[in-house]
Amino acid sequence: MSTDVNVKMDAIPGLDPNAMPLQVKDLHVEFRTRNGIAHAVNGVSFDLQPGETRAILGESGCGKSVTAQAIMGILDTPPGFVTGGEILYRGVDLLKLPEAQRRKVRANKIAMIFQDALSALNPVFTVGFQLGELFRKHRGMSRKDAKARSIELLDLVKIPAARQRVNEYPHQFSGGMRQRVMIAMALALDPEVLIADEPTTALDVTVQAQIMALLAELQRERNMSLVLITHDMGVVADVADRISVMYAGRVIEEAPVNDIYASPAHPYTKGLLESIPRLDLKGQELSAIKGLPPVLTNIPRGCAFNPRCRYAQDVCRHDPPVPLYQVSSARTAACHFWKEVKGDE
Amino acid sequence: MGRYVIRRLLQFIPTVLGTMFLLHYITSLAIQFSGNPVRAIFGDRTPPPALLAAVTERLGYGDPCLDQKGNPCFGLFLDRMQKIFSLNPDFGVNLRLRPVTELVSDALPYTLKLLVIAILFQSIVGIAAGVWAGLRSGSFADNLVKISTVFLISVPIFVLGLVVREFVGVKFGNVLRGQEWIPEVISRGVFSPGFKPDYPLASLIIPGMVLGAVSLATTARLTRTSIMENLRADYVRTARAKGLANKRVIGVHTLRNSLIPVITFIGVDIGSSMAGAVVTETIFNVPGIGRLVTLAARTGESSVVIGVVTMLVLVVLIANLLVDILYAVLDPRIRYE
Amino acid sequence: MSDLTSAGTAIGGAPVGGDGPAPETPETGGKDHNASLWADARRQLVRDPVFMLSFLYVLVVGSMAAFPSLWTSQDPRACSTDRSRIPPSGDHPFGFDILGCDYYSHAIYGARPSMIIAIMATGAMVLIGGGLGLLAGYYGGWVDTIISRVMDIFLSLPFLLGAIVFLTVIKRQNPYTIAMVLFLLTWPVIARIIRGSVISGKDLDYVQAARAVGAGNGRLMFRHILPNAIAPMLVYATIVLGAFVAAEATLTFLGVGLQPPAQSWGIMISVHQVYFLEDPWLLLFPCGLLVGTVLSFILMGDALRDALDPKFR
Amino acid sequence: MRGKFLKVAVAATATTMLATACSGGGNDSSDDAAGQAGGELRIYNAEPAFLLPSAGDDEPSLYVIRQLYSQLVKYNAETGAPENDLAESIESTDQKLWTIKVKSGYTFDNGEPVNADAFIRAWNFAAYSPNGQNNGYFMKKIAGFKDLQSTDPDGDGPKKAPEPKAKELSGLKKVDDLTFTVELDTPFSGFPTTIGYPGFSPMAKACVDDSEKCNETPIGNGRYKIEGSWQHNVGINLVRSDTYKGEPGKADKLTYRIFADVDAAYASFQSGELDVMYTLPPARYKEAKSQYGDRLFELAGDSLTYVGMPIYNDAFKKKEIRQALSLAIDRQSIIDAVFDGRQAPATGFIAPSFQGARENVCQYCKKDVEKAKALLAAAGGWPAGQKLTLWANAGAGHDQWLQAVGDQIKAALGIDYELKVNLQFAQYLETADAKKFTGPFRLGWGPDYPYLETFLAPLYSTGADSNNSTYANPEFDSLLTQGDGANSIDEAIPFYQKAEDLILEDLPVLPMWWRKEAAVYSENVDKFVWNKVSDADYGSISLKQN
Repeated sequence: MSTDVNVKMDAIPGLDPNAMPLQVKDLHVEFRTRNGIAHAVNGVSFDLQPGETRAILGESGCGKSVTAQAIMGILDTPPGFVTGGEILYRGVDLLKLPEAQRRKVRANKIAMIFQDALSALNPVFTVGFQLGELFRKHRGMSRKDAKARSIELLDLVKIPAARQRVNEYPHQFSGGMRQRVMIAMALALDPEVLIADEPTTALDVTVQAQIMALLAELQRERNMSLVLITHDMGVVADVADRISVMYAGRVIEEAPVNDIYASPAHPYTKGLLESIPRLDLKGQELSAIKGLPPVLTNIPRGCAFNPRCRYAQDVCRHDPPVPLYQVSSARTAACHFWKEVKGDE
Repeated sequence: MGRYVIRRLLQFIPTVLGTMFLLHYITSLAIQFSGNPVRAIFGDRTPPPALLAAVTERLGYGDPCLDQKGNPCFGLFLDRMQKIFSLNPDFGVNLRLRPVTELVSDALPYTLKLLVIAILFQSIVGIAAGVWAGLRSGSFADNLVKISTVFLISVPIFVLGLVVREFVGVKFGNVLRGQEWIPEVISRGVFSPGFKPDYPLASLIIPGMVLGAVSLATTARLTRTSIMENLRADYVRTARAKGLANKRVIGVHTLRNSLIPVITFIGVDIGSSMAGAVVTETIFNVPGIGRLVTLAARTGESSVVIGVVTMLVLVVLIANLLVDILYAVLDPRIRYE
Repeated sequence: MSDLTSAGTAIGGAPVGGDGPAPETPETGGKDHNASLWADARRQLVRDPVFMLSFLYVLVVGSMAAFPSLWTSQDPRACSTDRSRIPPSGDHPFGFDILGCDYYSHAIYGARPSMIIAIMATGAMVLIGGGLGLLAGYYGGWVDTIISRVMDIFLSLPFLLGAIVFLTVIKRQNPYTIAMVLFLLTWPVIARIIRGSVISGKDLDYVQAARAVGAGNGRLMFRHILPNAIAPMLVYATIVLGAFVAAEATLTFLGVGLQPPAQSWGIMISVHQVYFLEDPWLLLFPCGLLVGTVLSFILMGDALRDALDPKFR
Repeated sequence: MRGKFLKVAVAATATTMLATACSGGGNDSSDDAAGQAGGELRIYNAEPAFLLPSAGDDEPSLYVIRQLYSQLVKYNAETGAPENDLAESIESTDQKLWTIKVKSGYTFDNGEPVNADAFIRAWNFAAYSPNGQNNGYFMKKIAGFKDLQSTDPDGDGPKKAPEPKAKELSGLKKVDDLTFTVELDTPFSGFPTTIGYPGFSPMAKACVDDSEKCNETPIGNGRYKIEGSWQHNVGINLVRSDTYKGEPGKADKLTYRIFADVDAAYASFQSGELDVMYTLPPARYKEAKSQYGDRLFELAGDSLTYVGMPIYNDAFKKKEIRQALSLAIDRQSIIDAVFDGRQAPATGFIAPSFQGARENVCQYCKKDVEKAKALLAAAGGWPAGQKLTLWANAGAGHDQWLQAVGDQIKAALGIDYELKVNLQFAQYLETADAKKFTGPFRLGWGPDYPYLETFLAPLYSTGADSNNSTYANPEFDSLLTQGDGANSIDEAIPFYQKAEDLILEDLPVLPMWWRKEAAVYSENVDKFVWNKVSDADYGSISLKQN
């Protein structure tokens, strides 16, 4: 295992160092279950510039985690299958790479942080083992060197007494500390793209802020691109550059962060924003979105959001699905009535 | 860790004593209700009462409490405990006046060999089949393993044993024995229809496999479900996200976790395997513990039954204790509870 | 089969290690969840051909046990040594056994003791074992200590050895005593399952909530905690029914089970096993019935487990 | 497992019988042309109870002990006639005081001489009850036996039995180094035929001093000696003894393999791992017959299975009831169905191979439903609604045939039956001793010595130990006494036959069948020898030499 992985990477045909670090085009993922086919992702597209932070926003079950897993190539197959689209890393379609080469992309170029660090870390191995494994398998380091690097990493993510804690097991860490271990693990091999899947959801509010600050700091230092997957609009506002809002496996609105907050162009985005309690609107009734998200085996025709939408008209209830309307040069929305929605504010 | 072991040890003591008393009480009741087992030695011939009394006395069945139905015979129990937990453990003698410790030490090596073979067979084949099926959930391999293991569990072990002895040991073995080029250790040892002193290990292989068969099925099923559950675990996904080779994801991150319940099962199963030896040893004529205890139970030699079963239970309990400790070693979550 | 306790372990999924880790907590709690779980499970089971076939088989065997006269008009005790071991023919599809009794009617009547033993032992095991497990898990402390140690004592007796010891002592070997012995040796397994579920269920939010609004111990146990424990128990009980049917045969083979002239599959097998080279059908018919029953129960248990365990959706 | 020993058909007559004569051979096996020496004979055996001759009384023990020890008398393989072996002569004038001369020059494996002391020592050891030797039972005809038994003063099993009055049998007296006398309590014409039983073997002093060790590593005086020691449950290896002065054994080695299950053993035999099996699993009999043909050896045996009648129970007091029950049973049909023909229906009370046995003397042992019904009616019928309870001990396979008996009685006489077959042997025998059977009960009987008296006195004489049916008939008792005191066996036999006639009419037990011996041997065996009295005689079996 002493091969230098980076050398190999350059050997990937068609690799263009100047291309965008990540570009997703019309991605489709479905799950073949006993109860029918669940269309989890239905044509998601987005791209990511170097150093950029893109937030993917949506309720649970909207397909955002599945998208992340598809990018990483860690979908459970079966039942999950990528049925269409492209995932380009520096111009190379990862979906077409043989597994051995694709594996080298993981953690080296694109790394991922999971939501629940307790279950995402293997309970029967020490933290040091799980960190060091990356250096040993990808960089061919000895156990001793790998351990030294692990300690450095734990220092980097500001875990106190790293030298002792490196020999401990995940369940001996607190929630926040465990998430720091996850971050350390993701950063270990200096990836260009980091995908963070709800990195703070399982944490206390105060700890959440610390973790987000840490992430932001590390991203700045290393000029990484970050895909931040979350359902929490509050988290997004501070760190994201651009936002993709997902609903029922589709991106229904895509825009720079400030534009969205200022004037959402899709009723769903609007509903999400309105459900954030705001101090300045104290006393007013919180307007949450009515109803439940659709079952993925049975997505409504036309616009998937139509049963819950206050703007919905007949045109929304029939196929074909709503196209993406170009709202401005840098933003799109999938709503026939985006103008009304936007102007409504 | 230390505290954990101590706690388990403390729980161990009342269990051992309780189990031994239970056995003592059962065998005492047996004598109280069904009479002096010594009488059976003489068979159809009615012995002179004096001779009967003399033999009864020598065998330790003379205690008057054994004539009172329902009497728990605490005194006798204390006597027995003192003898068992002395420097020279004394578990009593059988009707032929051989000490139970000697009977057991004669028989134990065979049963142990049988058990080792059974456990090796059960773990190697069972885990391999379970992993194979678990990794290919829903495939032909999976269904094959699923169906064959359920079938194996459903067939009574004595039927399995008889069929194997007649068809593998006798019929197939005779074919092999007709071939000059096959080494004797295979044709006369491994494929012998039962235990053979000339090939003390080779001739135990097939009986051991029969003994391990049921547990093998259970092991395979357990491994399969465990692998399937763990493959969905978040940390396996993490391992993949780390760009590790599939071999390592399965071999290190999945297997280690999946095997914890399997190893625990195999450990706990030693007890039932020993009991399963009762059947296997009879069919394959292995002079081990199982055969000993069945014969003793049939003739009502309570001193042997209580002695052997007590020793077996001690073995089982110690095995369980070791398994618990092993469990703690394997799964750090237990250790720091 | 020889090891009921372990069969349950494997099939139940989680290890039954008493002092092992507490089982994973159910994903969500509450009665609504339970209701939909059962409805889902039922729907899934009805569509599962393996389950339905097994269920049908068990129904057939059950009706043999309950109403043997539906299946045969022959008297299994009308025997004549003149007809010893006559092979199967049209009127007598299973032929005659060595005493010249009609083998088919023997097989039909033989279903009853096997089923009675299995049902009684499982029933007692679920009620008493489950009850003790509930008490131990719910109250904890010294109640748990005592019950757990008693469980250890009974579990430390390997199943077959324990059965041999008990049955040689009892001597009256009828379905009731055999059921009792099976129960005595296996109740701790179910008690452990329930105890584990109860311990993990006790701390669930909705249970705490119910406690906070002043629900009594009885109500907490039976309305809030027990429902969560029922699924694993049901799965285990189904499988154990099969294991008990097989256990009857094994005990009979070892000479401590039912005795002739009682009729049971175990007796049919153990009496005729010596003839299996000469007249294999004498062994084949009872073995087939027995294996089919055990197989059906296990497959039903498997299907139930898959249907009831959210992890397997 | 019941002792089975000698079954002499002919016991020599007169007071000076067995004088010298044909010791050391006379039968074919001594003819060198017929069988060469050498090779290893692999033998099936079950685990013996004891290898001590004073204790071993079951088949597996005896089959080993017979090769390790020789006795005063041996039996001719073909005729069963007793021949002097270690005895120079055995003489008596009154059938009560016997003088026995031992041949000189014989030694034990450890070098001790086989002399008068060796016998007196062994017999005393066996008879002394605190030693708990099973074969002490056989010494009971010798004067003074009772004094060696500890008596139970309070009759309910004391904690410690008192010491017996004496340690030595008063009836045994040493005359000189090689001569001793045996005095019996009562005259017994059959005494010389009994002492070929291994229970009467001599024992070395070292053996009696440490009997436990001698049990594991026997110190014998026979054709073979033990190699190593007894490997319990695994095997026993014997090698030919160089020091034995008599006719040596044929095979160089006798290797006994021990099996707990006869089916497992048969599987081994089929795989060519055994040369001799002295018994067969009943269900494999037909198969063995077709497969091994003339290598299957069969001989009518002398083990009786009978159904005892609890005469102490009112329902069985009338002999017509007992006769009716006996007439309802078709013995041959049960034998064919359950035993594959491996038994011979009983037509009398004395084993057919015994001297003095008569064929077809039992008029109630053939199925005759009409006669049975008539007799039952004459006795006043069977109480309506009462079930006939048939008893057998558990776990020995007796339930099968007993069920068939019940079926036949039910079919013939309309008496419904139930089986009581759940008692373990010990408890079953206690029930027998306590006379608590409520219906016909299964028991068996094998001869204690090859003399027809053994089928009569212990079972049916008033108050005899094994008289489980409590039959009491003074006429029967007096006929037996007359037989015992007769001057010769020939003179004794008519008395015994008259006694048999009485029980043939009264039927205190229903004789069922005699076991047929069936043995198989492998192709390695050159000449198979089966002793008519002592059964498998492994030392005389020769192997093919290549």
